[in-house]
Amino acid sequence: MPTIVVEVMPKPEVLDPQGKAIDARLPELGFREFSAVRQGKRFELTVEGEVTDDVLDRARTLAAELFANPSTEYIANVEVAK
Amino acid sequence: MPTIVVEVMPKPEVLDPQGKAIDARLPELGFREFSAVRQGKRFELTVEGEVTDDVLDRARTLAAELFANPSTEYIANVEVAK
Amino acid sequence: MSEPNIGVVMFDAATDAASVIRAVELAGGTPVTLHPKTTVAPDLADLSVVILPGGFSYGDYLRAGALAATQPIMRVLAEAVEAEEITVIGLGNGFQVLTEAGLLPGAFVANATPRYHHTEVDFIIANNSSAMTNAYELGQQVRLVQKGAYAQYTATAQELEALEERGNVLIRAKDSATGSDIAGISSADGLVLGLMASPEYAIEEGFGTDHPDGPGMGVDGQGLFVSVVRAAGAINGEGVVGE
Amino acid sequence: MSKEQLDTVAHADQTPEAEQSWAALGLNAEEYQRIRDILGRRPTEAELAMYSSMWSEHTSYKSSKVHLRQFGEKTTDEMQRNMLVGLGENAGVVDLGDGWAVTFKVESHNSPSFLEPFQGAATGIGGVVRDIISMGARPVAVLDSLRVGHEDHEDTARIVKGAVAGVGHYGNILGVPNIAGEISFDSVFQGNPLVNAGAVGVLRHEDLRLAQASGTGNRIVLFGARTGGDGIGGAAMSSAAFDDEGAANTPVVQAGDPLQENVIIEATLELFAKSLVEGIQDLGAAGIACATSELAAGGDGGMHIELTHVLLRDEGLTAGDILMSESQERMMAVVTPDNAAAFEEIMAKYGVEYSWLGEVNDSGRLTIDWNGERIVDVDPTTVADGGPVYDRPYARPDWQDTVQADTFRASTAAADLPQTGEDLKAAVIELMSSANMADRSWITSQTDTSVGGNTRQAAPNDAGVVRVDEETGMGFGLAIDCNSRYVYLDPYQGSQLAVAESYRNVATSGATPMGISDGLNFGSPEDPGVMWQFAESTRGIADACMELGVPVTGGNVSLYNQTVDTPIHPTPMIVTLGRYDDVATAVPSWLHPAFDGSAIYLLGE
Ligand SMILES: Nc1ncnc2c1ncn2[C@@H]1O[C@H](COP(=O)(O)OP(=O)(O)O)[C@@H](O)[C@H]1O
Repeated sequence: MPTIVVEVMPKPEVLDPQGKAIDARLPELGFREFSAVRQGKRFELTVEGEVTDDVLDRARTLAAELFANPSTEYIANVEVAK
Repeated sequence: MPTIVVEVMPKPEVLDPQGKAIDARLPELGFREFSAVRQGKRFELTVEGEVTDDVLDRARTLAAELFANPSTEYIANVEVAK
Repeated sequence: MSEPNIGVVMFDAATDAASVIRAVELAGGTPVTLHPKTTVAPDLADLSVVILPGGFSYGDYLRAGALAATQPIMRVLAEAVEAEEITVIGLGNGFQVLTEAGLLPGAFVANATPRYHHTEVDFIIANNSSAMTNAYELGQQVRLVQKGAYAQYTATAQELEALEERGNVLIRAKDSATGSDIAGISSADGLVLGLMASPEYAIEEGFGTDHPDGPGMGVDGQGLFVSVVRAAGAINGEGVVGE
Repeated sequence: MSKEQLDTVAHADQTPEAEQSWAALGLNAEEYQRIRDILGRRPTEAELAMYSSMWSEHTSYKSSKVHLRQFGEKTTDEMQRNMLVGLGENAGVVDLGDGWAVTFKVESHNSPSFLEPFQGAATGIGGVVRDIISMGARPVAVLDSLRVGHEDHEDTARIVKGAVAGVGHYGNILGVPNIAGEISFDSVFQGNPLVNAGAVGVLRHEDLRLAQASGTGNRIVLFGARTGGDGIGGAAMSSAAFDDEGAANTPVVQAGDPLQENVIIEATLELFAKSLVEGIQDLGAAGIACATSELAAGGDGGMHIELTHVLLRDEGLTAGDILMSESQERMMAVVTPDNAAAFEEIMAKYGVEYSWLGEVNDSGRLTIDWNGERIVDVDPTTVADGGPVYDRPYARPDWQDTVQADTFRASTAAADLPQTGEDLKAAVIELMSSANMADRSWITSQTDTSVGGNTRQAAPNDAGVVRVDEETGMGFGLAIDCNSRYVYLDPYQGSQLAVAESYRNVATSGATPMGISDGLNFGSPEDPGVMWQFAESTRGIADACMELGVPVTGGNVSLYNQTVDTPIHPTPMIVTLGRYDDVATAVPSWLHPAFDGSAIYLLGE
């Protein structure tokens, strides 16, 4: 069955204590290639049947209404999984 | 600066209580298009400089060592953000 | 004066609900439990104050308070607030539900040290003319339990400015593990209030917070429930925001 | 055995010589033969799965039973007088007076916690809480005891942070306060940490429920979470030592869903309050296999189950998988036909899924069908109680003398004893900042100690204290303790010391000790040296209890805790529960500023 992927990230201007905590550990673990980490969420929606434009739109609505808190997060991506 | 996206999902056979609880809300909220939801994580790594194959490999290593718990999660995706 | 009815919404896994009910009773109110699937306003007919208790509504899955915010009762409450018929107070997780439902500005993010913390915190009453602070002195220091993993309040610069300007920051934390000193706020009209703390665990001597008189002797949370009952009964009409 | 070819009872009858993977399921040749003798044929794959998990060390206590008997034998009538339910049930039940009773228990979750510390510890709390609910009690407190590797080892942080967070996560969402626990660091636990979780429940005498399926015609229902592939073979795995690679075979990690359990607790307590269930059993190790055989064995002895009625999370599971699955947050109940509708109403009210699986009968057999074909036909008592019992050889190991000879005085350390005040101060600071003595608030702040509103004392006190009766203030205090090194040095005396410490922590907090529960964590019973530790330790516990006049009300045994052939230090964790007429009389174990000016006395020699 097809899957729609919805991705949500903390807004750049909002504190991301989880990303920051990971950030702080990177040099200690020897990862100096990356200067910052941010942590968000990825949702996979299983679709019964075909993914029409309508269904994709519904996924966008769901993302906006439920998956992202608009005051701290934005929707980074909504797409049909490859 | 370029960004590498790392995505981690709960393994299909492992219970995902978060996804399950969201799932249970969908019909009442009027979203009947989606038959299942699973919730995972998305990380964004900021790279200083160019994203060479080596850097991408390091991101894969980081994902395996820190971002994904191999007993419950798998790495769904590692790629350079568009 | 009959004991005023206070609504308490019973979200799944709202683990503090039982203690909130007790606290309301001890403060002289009559708790009335409300089912989250309630869609009919008449259930609220004889209620002037409803409390959203804390805990882990719906496991805090997705985001703290997010799934509770989608429950049918939240729409009913929003409409009643809109009609200025009711005061809604969120304690702990209940505060998170209110921000998720858009009834209060701002949002909650992970604590500065991202993990669950259960600690006792000293708070300062910054405004004592609200439905949850009218029984306290201005500037009074109160010690309450504060808990949660996503208990750090955050809002945009404009929202913060507005809160401060209007005196809607009601309670401040002196030294909170969350990373934010804003603990209690209200909406501009004073009808929606939130407190990121659990006053219901400081209402009974011996089972309260630490106190100079001895371990567990702190009962500073009583004032909050007395304030709520007063607001509900309008015993103390003057100074209660939203009257 | 292919998935297409269902191994039915009829098929098993016709194919006596079929190869069966009994060894991979943790059975030995004699045990397999014993199953064949009991059945008079070879077992079906499903039956084999059932027997193997029910006869595993973890579930059957086959190596420990002979030693555990003395807990009953060394208990006098006088010691028993407050026991409403004794050894052998899910958990012991102690009378608190005024119609109140309390039940408490610790369970090990060691091997799952090594694989996945967060989920392992979380489901440890979830499992022991379901044990408590299935006695008819409301869970009012949880506790945990942890043994992890050396603080400087690179893997220790993973284990300790994961386990602490997992204990907190599950208990916090349940809304049950965490009131006691302990942790210690030692490299002997590096590859085999111990995560034991405990729970306490209170009930009115009339609400007591036991795991029994009686009453022909009564219906069997499974409610709570759906069944998935979680932890299949977990019971057999907890009875196998880890090899160098970690786990021998890695089952699907059981993930906990405390939200689901929170709802189940409320729904189950309402079932009890309305007297809608005749018997109930939580699903833990060996899942449905365990629950059906124990319920049937505890009752009139007959039960029929339609396995196809089980609600699944994963449609690809085989019948054997479904029988063995250790999916969390499930309960099985026996309901009279008259109460079925009322039962369904409560499930609907709480939004809990359920399915009717079958019924109690008087056949004396447990029969299980899958798609209309019989895959299990056994005498349930042979599964639940008919496993082998081993009186394993034991002997004091040679190295015990060496270990005991290595005393502090005999070592060169004596020469380095602090001489000056400065030295002493430095020594005290070094001691107090060592991993095993340092402040525990980074752990205790991750659990909710106050939820429920009845916590009189939690960390940093020696005993956690909870009020049971709001009117009178009556309540209980409890502590969990064990110094694994003492038990290693001398299992008999070390275990007595563990009982004494736990008892003391409760008694000095002002409670009257009423009973103890033990969590016995040891290495492989096939090692005579370990078996000697076990024999000595249980003897020590039983003797100490007799001396102190408190009964052992229940406990848990976890064996095979070792990496290759290095066993852990023997660790009998002892929980003592005591009663207060009024918890207001509880004595804290720290110097609160309010006590300034009080005199300090040292009692004892
Ligand atoms: N893993 C744990 N979970 C819950 N509570 C714990 C844990 N470890 C320690 N505690 C609590 O922290 C306090 C101090 O523990 P500990 O240092 O073991 O005390 P002591 O050495 O006096 O027995 C006690 O109240 C104990 O119950």
